[in-house]
Amino acid sequence: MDEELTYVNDAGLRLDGRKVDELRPIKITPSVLTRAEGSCYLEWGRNKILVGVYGPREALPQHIQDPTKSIVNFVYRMASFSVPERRNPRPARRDIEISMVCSNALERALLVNRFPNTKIDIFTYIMDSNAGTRVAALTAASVALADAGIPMTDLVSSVAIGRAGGTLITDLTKEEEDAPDAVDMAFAMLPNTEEIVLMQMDGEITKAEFDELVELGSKSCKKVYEFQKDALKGKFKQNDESVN
Amino acid sequence: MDEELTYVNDAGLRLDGRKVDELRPIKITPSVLTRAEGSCYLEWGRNKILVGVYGPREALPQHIQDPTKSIVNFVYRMASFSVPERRNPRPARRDIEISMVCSNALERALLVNRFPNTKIDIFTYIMDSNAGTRVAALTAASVALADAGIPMTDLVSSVAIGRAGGTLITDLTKEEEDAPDAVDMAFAMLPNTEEIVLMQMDGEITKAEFDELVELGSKSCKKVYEFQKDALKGKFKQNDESVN
Amino acid sequence: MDEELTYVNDAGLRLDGRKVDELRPIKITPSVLTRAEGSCYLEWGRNKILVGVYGPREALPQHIQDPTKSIVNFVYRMASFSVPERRNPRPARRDIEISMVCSNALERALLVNRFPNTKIDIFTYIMDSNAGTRVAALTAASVALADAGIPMTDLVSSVAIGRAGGTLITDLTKEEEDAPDAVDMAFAMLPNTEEIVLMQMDGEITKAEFDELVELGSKSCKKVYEFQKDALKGKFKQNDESVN
Amino acid sequence: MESDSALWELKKEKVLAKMRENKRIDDRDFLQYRDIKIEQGLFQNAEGSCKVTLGETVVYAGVKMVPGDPYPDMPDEGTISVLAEFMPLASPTFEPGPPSKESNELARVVDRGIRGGKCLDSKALCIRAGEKVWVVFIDMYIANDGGNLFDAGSLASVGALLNAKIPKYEDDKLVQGEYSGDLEVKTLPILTTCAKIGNTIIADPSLVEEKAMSARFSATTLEDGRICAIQKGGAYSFTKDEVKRIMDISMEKGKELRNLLR
Amino acid sequence: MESDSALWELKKEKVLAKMRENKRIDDRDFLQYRDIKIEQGLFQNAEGSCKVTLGETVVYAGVKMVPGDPYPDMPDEGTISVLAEFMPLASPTFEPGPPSKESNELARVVDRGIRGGKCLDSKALCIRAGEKVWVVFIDMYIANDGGNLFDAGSLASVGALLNAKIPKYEDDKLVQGEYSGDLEVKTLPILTTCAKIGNTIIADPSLVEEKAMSARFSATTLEDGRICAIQKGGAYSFTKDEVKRIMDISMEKGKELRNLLR
Amino acid sequence: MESDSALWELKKEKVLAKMRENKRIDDRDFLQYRDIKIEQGLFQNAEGSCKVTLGETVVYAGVKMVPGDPYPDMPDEGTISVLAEFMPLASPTFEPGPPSKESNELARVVDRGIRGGKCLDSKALCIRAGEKVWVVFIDMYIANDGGNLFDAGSLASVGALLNAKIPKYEDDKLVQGEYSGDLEVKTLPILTTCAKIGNTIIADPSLVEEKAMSARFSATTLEDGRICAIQKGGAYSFTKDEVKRIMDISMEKGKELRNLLR
Repeated sequence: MDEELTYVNDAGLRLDGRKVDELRPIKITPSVLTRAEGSCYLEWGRNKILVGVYGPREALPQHIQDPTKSIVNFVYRMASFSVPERRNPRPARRDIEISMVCSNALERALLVNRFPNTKIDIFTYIMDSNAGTRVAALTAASVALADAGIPMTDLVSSVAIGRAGGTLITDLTKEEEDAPDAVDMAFAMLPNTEEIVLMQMDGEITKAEFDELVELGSKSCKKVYEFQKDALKGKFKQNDESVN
Repeated sequence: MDEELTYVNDAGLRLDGRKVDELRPIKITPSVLTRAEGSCYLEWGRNKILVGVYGPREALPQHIQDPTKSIVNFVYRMASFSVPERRNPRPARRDIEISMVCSNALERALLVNRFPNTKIDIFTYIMDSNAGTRVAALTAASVALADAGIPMTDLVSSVAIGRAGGTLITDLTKEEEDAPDAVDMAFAMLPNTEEIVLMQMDGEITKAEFDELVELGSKSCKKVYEFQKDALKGKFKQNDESVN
Repeated sequence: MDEELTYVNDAGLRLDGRKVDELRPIKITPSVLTRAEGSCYLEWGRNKILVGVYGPREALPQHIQDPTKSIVNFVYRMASFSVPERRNPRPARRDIEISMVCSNALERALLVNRFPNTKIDIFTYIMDSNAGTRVAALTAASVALADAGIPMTDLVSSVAIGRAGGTLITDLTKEEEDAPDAVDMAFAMLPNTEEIVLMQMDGEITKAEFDELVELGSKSCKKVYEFQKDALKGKFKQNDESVN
Repeated sequence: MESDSALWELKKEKVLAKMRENKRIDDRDFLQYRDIKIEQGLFQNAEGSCKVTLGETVVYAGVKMVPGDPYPDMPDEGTISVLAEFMPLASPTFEPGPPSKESNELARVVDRGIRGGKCLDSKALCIRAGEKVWVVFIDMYIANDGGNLFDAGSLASVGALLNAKIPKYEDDKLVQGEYSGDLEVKTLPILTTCAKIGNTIIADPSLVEEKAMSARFSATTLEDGRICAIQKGGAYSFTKDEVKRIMDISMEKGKELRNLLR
Repeated sequence: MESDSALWELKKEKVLAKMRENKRIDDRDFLQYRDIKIEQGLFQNAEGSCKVTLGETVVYAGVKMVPGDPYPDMPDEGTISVLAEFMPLASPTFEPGPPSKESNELARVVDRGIRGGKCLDSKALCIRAGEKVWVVFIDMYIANDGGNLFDAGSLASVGALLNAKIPKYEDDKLVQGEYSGDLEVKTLPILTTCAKIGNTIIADPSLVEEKAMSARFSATTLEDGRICAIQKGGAYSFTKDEVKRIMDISMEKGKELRNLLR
Repeated sequence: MESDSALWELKKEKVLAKMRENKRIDDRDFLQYRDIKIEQGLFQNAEGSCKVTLGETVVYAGVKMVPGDPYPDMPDEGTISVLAEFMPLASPTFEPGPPSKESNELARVVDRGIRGGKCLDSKALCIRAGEKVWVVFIDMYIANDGGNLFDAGSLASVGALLNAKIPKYEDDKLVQGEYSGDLEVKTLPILTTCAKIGNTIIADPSLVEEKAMSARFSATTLEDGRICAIQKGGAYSFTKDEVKRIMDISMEKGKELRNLLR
């Protein structure tokens, strides 16, 4: 398409002025809904995501219950108007896959063995999108889970990393994802133990690039983690204030 | 289409050189899968069919259970690439009907009353097709049931019979099924008692032809039965050898 | 379309010769089916409707049961050939809405609290249609419920009222529904207490017209009620005769 | 159904007991059909319609004709579609929802009889070769299940075709409510069903006889004595002699029923 | 839900008890709406968007405009489609999956108000007569169920239309991200809902009031005082006087809410 | 499954016990694959077909090529579709019905490898720019689940592509049974999967090892040593060092498996 675009200029800046390892602006607001047990509204670049959490609650119908643990049910959906071409509201195959890998990513952080026969529902809706929706949804999800007071060993922080115009970069925009040599890797980590809980990749890279991306992902997740902590501190601070 | 084709020549031979009552080559291999309790791979002319059997096992959900007998659940499916035009993998109305009549055909041979509240699952997949798939699947199914050691009073042997170019013939090919005057009858029998357990027909025939077809079907089923027995003998022979 | 049509002429007569508050011919025959517990065939103008009723019977699956009352399950369906353009037999969104509001309309008349954990099924099929099918189906439904001997405080009588060519009229035909200024209001009442149990409207009206329509609806429902009573009397009379 | 099953078991026993005395539960002859009533032209929006009452069984069939695309390999031939809706009012055991396998079987057997018997001339259903052909939709609605839905449904379907008109189609548009003529029906395929109860073959099984039967055999026959569709059903078997005899019955009964349509 | 039902039963009792003292559970006046907040233009990929907060209730609506085929009988008119998704995060009782009948009703009532009130000029949505027209998709996403989803959803839908732009369409193609102008909104249909609790009529029922109500009545009204859609819901009844009175309330409340949109 | 779960629990324990002795349950080396058998060209109706036997695992893949419409934004490029059917005969726990999420994942991971690795030249699949392109359907049928369906399914898919011919397309029609040439395969993307059991990384997990593993990591690699798709699965985590090491394993094992295809 735009093969002549310069994705990173001589000053090391990207099309939107960011440095190669710089995140887009992130704004996280927990506790935005009253019915859900935990919730979060996250703006990440032009992505806007709403998350609501319920559980642990009885897993129904009964035959899906696991007597050894709580089922983590992360659901990823896109609003029909969240993409340039209207999207059929029924879940696409992509949505089902994302829901599955993100459920897996969260399970590591949740103390699922404490709650046999239950499930923890995490409903995430992409209301507006511009690249990196799954990592944004996953990032918002752990905030909503914390908001719900569901016990976790750590948050899950997530970010997309990849390549555009030959350079490895963090947090790609849609424009960068459309680069002719684009590589897009969804990455999630428990920030305190550096355990990788999500990794998916499209595009072609060398082993050296892979190794570098893993480090970039890890570094970027820690930045995301700061936003999550701040959001939750803000919340708990507010709570403290409201107690006084 | 090909109204000028001579379906049976002066020497009494058909387009593929067979005699009117001759079967296409049949090759039956039981025990081809390790997970299924019984299985069979059958090649019949250009038809290739894979069958796996489970049961009697608990029929679920519970409300489908029959306290008087085991439910025979024959499932007929076609692989998407088993026909000239790609087939949608979802079951077609034709598949549902074939599954129903073949379930009925097998029930007569199975001692269903011995296993109340259970079901016997027979999954048959057409991997490649050239006319007569349902009778081939039914023929393979009883071998797989025997392979699973599920008690039966008899095997079920099955064959297609019909008419092309004015002559009654056995085991039609696709080319013969496309004859302008084609008649296609699916026929299945318990070979030892000559009990007819499946009969379906398309096309127009006279009563005299019908009577003749019934005899041709019966005779041909007995030939099919020999292939089934040989396949199972081969299997049990092998087993004997492996015991020594 | 036909903007020049005179919907009500100088003599106060409509396109089909009816007066503004006159109903089309109505013919109600209860007890037309033997398997259903109650049934009714209704012809109303060119609408032809078949209704069958079952219940109160156990509501299944169990989780839908309401321990405080019987679930009223009115189902509205249109035969594929009941409209000018063939209709897909699957229920449309319109059918689902009509089923819901008509279930509500009947619940008021049924002594639902007497039959906890059960449901009352009322299946209505439009076999031929010409405007006003939902009110015809609802009218037929209470006759079928009475035929089934299900206890009710009152029948539900129903009628469409509206506007065509500037005049408020009762029981619109398809032609009148297509008037450029058409208003169509579905209306149902318990005729003895004048309680309104169904009201839906499309089109634009003034408050004065609304008030007038409510009165017209109420008046017309009472006429419909007479047809219902006569039909049921005919039935019970017949029963008396057959006793002798 | 659960709560009724004991009742049906009793009724079934009665059928079998009577059968042992060589009698049917309703005292019909073994090969006698129940009373049949055929009503055509009931519905204005259907191109053709027919209601068949066969004993307690009631089936409606309606025909709609819709301009559609031809199949690439048959550019000048119209197509037909046959469906059956088991209305949940027809039996306490019928459930709303997608077609059951029983409904699928009924529709497909009726379809094969009409198609195999060349009831309609598919080339006459061509509007413009390679572009537009008539799709003939035949939809059965089962209103009361009193047994032998096959024969009642098939009869209603052919009855609706006999009653059908072809809509006017002008300037690539359907003219609603106007017709260009009658749909031509070339043959009258008649489906007749026999049931095997014990070792006895009976025609036109009623619902309770269906509960007692071990297998059924259906055949569609034509005016000229030919057979154009066959379907064996049920979990039990027939002997060769039985199926040959049933085929004779089918032709005889086919004639009887065909006369009711004319 | 099961485990909550006793709790809701208690809450419902409180509503009724307060009502007997002529008071609402949240001390609102009988005809008073909860606080309303309207935010428009939230999402860049939507042609128009709006979030409505009505007390605890939160609804998002988004508009997408897609070039599509006209209906054969209306070759020069655009079409609209209205859907509602009850996001399972909005209530512990909402379940993922195909639209519920409640969601279907909400969408259809909002649809009728917009259509019946001629909110959009369907002829202005024609791109090329007989070939291409705009399909206006209005999709509601219920984010928090605090009761009276009808009024919140309708308001959000009209709010999103008011905020919508028409995409640029050139050489038979949509130019992503560019717009040819604003979508013209001709009228502002406002849906207002009253509930009947005991014999009292209240406006804007909250969730707990919906549990306590016996019936509801919704009407969509226009600037000029006309009524363009009506829907009675719930299992109980209204008297003739009640519906006439509610219609007066609807017009008054319609004005109030309409002012918030401008 | 229920009744089996105790049995699986036992087997799983055995895997773990052996692992503590630094051994695999079947005595393979940690990075050793089970025996692999590749059979191509099995089915006449498929444009290409391949059966892969990997230990007990058996997967069939078939290719069908269908003329279809191009995407508006890629008018001169063919498209591919990858699906996986978990045949219910392959495992007592597979159920008939719509694709499970496991089947969806398998298909999507194989799809990304083939697409990301530019295995096919999408422009070579153009029949007539903007009008007709080839749609390449790759359908996997899982016949026996012995573990590691990813690697077996991916290998079978590429094997079927290598074996595929392009149907003859003349005068806007497919000529059934005739071919215009072989489908050109540009690269051989090979998917390899490692599992983590305890802290040990093993290649090609068998079914029982899958029950015992805490997480898996799959990568698709190409001839030139590049990685073209990655998927981490399972509920547990990997360290940074582990994923880097697994990537080395993937390349090595990729070479091994690729040699079997040639």
